[in-house]
Amino acid sequence: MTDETPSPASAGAVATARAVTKSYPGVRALHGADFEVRAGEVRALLGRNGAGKSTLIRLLCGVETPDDGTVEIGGEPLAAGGVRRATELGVGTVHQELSLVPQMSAAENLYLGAWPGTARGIDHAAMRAGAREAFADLGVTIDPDTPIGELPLAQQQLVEIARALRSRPRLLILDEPTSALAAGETDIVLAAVTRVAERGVGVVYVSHRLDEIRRVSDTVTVMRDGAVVETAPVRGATTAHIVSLMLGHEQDRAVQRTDNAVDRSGTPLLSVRDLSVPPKVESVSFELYPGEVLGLAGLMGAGRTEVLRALAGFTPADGAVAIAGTPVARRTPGAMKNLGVGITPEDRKSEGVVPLLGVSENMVMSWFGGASRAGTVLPSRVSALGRDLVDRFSIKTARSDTPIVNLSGGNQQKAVIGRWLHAQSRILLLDEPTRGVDVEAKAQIYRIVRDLADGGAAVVFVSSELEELPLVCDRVLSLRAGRIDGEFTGDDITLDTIMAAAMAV
Amino acid sequence: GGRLGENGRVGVVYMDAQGFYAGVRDGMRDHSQSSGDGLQLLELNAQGDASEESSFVDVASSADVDALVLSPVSATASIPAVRLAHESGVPVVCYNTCIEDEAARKYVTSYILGDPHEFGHLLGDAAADHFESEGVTDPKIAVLNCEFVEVCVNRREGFENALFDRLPDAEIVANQQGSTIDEAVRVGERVLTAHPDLDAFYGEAGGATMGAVRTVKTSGRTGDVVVFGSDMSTDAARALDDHTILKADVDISGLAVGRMAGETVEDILAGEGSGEFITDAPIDLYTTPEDGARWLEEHPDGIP
Amino acid sequence: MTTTTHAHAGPAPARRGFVGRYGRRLNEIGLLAAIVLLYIVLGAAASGFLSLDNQLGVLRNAATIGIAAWGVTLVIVSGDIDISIGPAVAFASVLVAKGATEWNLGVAGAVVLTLVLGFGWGALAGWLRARFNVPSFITTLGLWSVLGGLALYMTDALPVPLPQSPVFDFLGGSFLGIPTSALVMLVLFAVFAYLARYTAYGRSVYAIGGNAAAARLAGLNVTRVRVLLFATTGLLAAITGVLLAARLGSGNGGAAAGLEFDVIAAVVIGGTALAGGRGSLLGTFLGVVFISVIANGLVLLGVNPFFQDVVRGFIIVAAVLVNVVINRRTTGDRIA
Amino acid sequence: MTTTTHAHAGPAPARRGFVGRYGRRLNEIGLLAAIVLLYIVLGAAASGFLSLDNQLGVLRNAATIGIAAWGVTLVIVSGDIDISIGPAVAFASVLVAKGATEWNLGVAGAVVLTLVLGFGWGALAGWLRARFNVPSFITTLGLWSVLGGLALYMTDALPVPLPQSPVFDFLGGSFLGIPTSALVMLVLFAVFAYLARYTAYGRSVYAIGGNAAAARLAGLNVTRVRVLLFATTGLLAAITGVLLAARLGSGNGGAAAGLEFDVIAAVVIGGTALAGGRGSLLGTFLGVVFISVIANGLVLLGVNPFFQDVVRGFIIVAAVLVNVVINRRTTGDRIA
Ligand SMILES: Nc1ncnc2c1ncn2[C@@H]1O[C@H](COP(=O)(O)OP(=O)(O)OP(=O)(O)O)[C@@H](O)[C@H]1O
Ligand SMILES: Nc1ncnc2c1ncn2[C@@H]1O[C@H](COP(=O)(O)OP(=O)(O)OP(=O)(O)O)[C@@H](O)[C@H]1O
Ligand SMILES: [Mg+2]
Ligand SMILES: [Mg+2]
Repeated sequence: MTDETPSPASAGAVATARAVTKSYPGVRALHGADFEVRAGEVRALLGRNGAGKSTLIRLLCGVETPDDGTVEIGGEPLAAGGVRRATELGVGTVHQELSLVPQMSAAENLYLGAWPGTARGIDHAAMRAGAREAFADLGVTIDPDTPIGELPLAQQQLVEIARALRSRPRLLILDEPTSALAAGETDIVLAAVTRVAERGVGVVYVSHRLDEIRRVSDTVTVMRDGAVVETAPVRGATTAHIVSLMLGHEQDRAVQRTDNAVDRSGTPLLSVRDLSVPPKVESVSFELYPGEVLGLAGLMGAGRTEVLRALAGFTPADGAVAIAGTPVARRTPGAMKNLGVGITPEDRKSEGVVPLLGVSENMVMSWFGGASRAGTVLPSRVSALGRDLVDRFSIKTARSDTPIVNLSGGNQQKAVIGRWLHAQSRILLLDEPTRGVDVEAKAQIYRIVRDLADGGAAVVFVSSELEELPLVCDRVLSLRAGRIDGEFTGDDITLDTIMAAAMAV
Repeated sequence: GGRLGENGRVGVVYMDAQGFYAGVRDGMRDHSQSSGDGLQLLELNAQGDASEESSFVDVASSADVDALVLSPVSATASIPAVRLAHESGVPVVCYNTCIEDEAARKYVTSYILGDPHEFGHLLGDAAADHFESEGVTDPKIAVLNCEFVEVCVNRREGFENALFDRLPDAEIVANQQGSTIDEAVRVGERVLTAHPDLDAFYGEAGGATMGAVRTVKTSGRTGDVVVFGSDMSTDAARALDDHTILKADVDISGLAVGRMAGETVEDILAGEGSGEFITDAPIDLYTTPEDGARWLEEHPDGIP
Repeated sequence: MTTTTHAHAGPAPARRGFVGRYGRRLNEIGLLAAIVLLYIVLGAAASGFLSLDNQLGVLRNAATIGIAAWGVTLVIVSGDIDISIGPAVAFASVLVAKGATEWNLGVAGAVVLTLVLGFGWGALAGWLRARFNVPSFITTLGLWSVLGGLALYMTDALPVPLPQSPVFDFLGGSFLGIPTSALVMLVLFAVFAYLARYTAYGRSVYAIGGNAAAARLAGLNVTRVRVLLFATTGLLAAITGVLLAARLGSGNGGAAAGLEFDVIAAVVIGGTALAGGRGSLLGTFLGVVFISVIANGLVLLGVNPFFQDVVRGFIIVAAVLVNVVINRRTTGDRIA
Repeated sequence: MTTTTHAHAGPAPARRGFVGRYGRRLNEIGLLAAIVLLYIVLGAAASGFLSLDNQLGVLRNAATIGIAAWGVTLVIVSGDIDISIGPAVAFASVLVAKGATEWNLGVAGAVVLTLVLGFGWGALAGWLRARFNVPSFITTLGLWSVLGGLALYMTDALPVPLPQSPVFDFLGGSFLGIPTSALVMLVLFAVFAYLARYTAYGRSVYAIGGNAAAARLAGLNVTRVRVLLFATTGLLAAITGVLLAARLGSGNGGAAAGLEFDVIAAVVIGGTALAGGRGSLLGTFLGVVFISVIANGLVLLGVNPFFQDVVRGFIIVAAVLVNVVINRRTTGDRIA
């Protein structure tokens, strides 16, 4: 099975990038970066948002060619050969953005661009059989005929990983493969990575989750501002050291769990009774008080997103919802917004930002009224309000009217949350607000969430990264298969308890 | 029973979207009602497209129409369609336009012709009358044409023949496409700008005529520029009645042609092959306000 | 932290140098330059081009394209399209003429009826788009076919004369020497330019065109905006139809054929992206002028009318090509 | 680990029950049912509808729409659109006629020239789309204007007679009683159905329409596929033009007006999504039959020709509405 790949004994460099430079209009994404991966090694690639990790990866797998410098795969120069040449040379890649064709079947996505053919045309049966085998190999059960778009995100990601492995690469590149995954699927991925590396494949592994990196990788390369800062063995490096390498300075203060007493004696700001969205959510009930941050834990597909969307009025649902004691009968998005409910989506790119609009406009769009006088939206007020929010959330942007696409993921996320501050929402439903953002931005988002709660808002915080729940939440509900099956408060909120509840069979 | 078309049917092709064809249809209906034959009309408006026409003739022939009454889109491009109908045993009656003479003699049973050359000629004469009475010997005339169909070219040739015969110094200073009223207005305005000394417009079709009248009126050139037009409509009749701009209008009555077509079909179905291949459709020239008023009286619903 | 901020914010200001400041206007500046050039060339080459009469004529023809183009700009900015304009204008001209004559509604009644119906059929198309996700190309193609067919069916392709009325004389005539339709176009331009830039509705349109899902999650009523967008183009088409009828003195079922292509061409030449989210009314205004001037010039130069279509085709593609290239230079590549 | 996986894979198979298995075919099944119903109703209501002659006529008219529709299906699946079909067909018919007569190329030479040029202008439009990201609506609108103008300009709108030739007689006639154009349509259908499903090219088209960025990352040559797609529709339009010329005995610059709308309507009625990524040739085939049968039925029922447009408009919108609703039911909400 592994006979085409070099054995660890002959381990040389499977991939080398020498002094590579890459610029985009107005941005130097990489300058003079050197990088090397050996066979059988799992190399973690770390760096804050925009450090140039994905750019380096795009050079290694042939999607882009460097402006300067060289890339070699297994000793062969990649030159301008593109993705095809890189694949021939044995590179398998999972890109940061899902790159699947939603309407096509899982099997066909697996063979995208390399369809097995006979003289009489593509052999669909062989494709199906091959897919079944590849999925089994990875340890997942996925029906090869299901259109990818109908699969849960986690399974889509696993199909991508299976695809990268299908051609038996000698270099496997994974760019944030677990950012959309919860603990269970993450384990599958990490196990697969370890297995592949044992076969002698070199692995490049990008992630913002330091704990994962410790579990899977041998050495870590830290990038900053388009350059490689340091490569070090993982075992020897402390987290604080790695973080300071990434940031270029010490982190201001480690995030710590803050205990604050929530006053649960008054009327709850939000009260939910038997909320049901068949078949995804069944009888979810909870109460939320001003100043409280409620975590929703659960595996992929547990129904957390669905709960939030139902609360914000985007999915019709059964059950009773009361806001500040007043029952809400007709829950439409408009009505819920007017009652002070704001929601941020789990997929920032497709549902969060309007890419071409400026940062301020992306924030005031939740409530144009706030920036208007006599029905006229005043551009001056829009930018004043925008600048105010930019300052309060320390959003890094040159100007408040810069198109929001030009911001890093974490800063985009802050702007999306800021939108609801502008709309003066009291109840914030945050779906995976830290997905794909770097450590520093994560810490800032935690702080923003806490500040909002301290200001009297109530927050529902959904995260698949269970370890962050103890850091921000006053209370955590664990959701499994659409039902609440556990509640933790105060010191009970630990990674272990939540994990156990979420994964219990 | 009651399936549509069981009592026989006639296929009718209108060449494009002009009011004339509404007259033809009403004429045929009139005839059908008065003779009580209960024929179903299968209709097509070819919008000047020979391929549409050909598909329709296919359909009509295979649906066994008793006769096909058509104003072919083209003298040449329509030949195969007409031949097909003929070969399927469907008698073909041309009106308004027809296919090339040789082919027509072979495949067409009867042709109700309002000769386009004659049509233009009559108007050219009327124009010459007008200018002679005004004492203008070298009028400058702009044509708003519909020359993407062949008859319109013939109309202009007729017009020019008559005009140049009598006023050799007359000049056609512009000849631009403007067959629909809005197009004609747009083009007409520019022509007026480019030729400030223009004496008259010649509109080759109904839209062109009314567009020219409208142009002259809105640009304040009434009394200065006159219009000679083709095809009658309520609007044209009123303009003629007013007589400040529109001085003459030549027309073939759609109603009359429709009735003639109905009679021809009846004759053919009765097996009375009418002796003559060509039946002349009456061409009417309207030149006085009284003519206009009379037309309005005779056509209260505006169908020409 | 300041250092980091600096390092990151660094590239952005660089990007906003000359190109940054004028980048988003570059297309409009280019178009303006092209129009000036056209005036110089045509002024020299075509006698009568610069005459006041001819210029007023250009303006009047611009109105036929322009009025509908303001609405279509917003529709295209929102990521949709409306290809029903031509038949809608023709149908409206028929409606107003029939209303004022056969249906005895009086002049005012007929005009109101036409505008209300125009709003209504637009709203219907918008509702099918917004509520059921029927692509707007299809809903407006349906409208195109239905309205065009009805306009000819109801009139037998005969013009329906308007009654004598000072209202129609005014609408079809001039005011202070300027064609009324051109004035209507200019007033509506001001209204729409304001709407697009200074109202919640206008900003919502841009947000929806940029990312409809995000706009919905941000609490915008996407359905209502979409219905309104198409209702507006219906209304504008109806206004154009009334003005056209007044100018022609009759309602014509076959009028304004192909107008939808001129309108869309003007909008995209003006820099509005068919993909949505980007565009300006000023750009469309320049696009309308550009198209009208070229059409006028080609006629004055005596170019064969069929060949005018050839020229127009090349110009549309060339103008959009230039736009696309300019936009790629000046905005981040992150959006394909 | 297996348990987790298992728990997750759970919902998927459940969803793939009856609806899952036939869901993607539901639209085609519905269309087939609609066609059967049409046959029953028209057979009973319109005498002569079921006659062999009439059915062959339906088939011949279907060919005019169908041949181009196969190519346009793939274009739309790839997420683009081609609105140039009508003028392209007319221009091709002029080319072949001029080639065989005025330009003395002989019959074979003229046909080859026409097909090569058709491929060429399609490729040009595709290249502008693929290389410069000019929206295909614009490139093909340009083509629409240029080819339509040229076809009329070169002929002065007069038909160009074809020379007598057994080749044209064959192309315009029948073979074994079946119209040659219908045979060509059926053969090309088989070719395209195979292409779409069993070749890397066909699958690339679906991949590009579903997610062009992913297709590019997977190493597909997106540019080449796009150029080929439009080149193919150019070629198919040229074939349709040659067949049309053979049938009419002449090349006509004004022929096939509005054909592009019929073609697009057939494709979307057949269930191909304008947003790309989804569609089938079988669906388009049924869509072509549906449209052709309705057109035939409306004529046989003696419906006023203008009113036929009204009916057609309603039917297009209704058919697409049904598709959209069915698709929303059967596929995950995750795809918009
Ligand atoms: N296609 C592009 N066009 C313009 N700029 C780009 C493009 N891709 C990346 N950049 C810029 O290059 C820089 C490096 O981006 P890159 O995606 O490599 O970062 P990253 O380290 O992967 O960040 P993240 O952790 O957010 O994924 C950023 O400033 C980014 O804005
Ligand atoms: N828009 C959607 N369309 C179809 N299926 C969906 C959609 N959203 C979620 N699902 C599926 O419904 C189930 C419940 O998902 P939901 O998103 O509510 O769970 P979650 O706990 O938030 O998980 P996730 O982390 O994936 O968001 C999952 O199987 C998920 O894949
Ligand atoms: Mg990245
Ligand atoms: Mg979720």
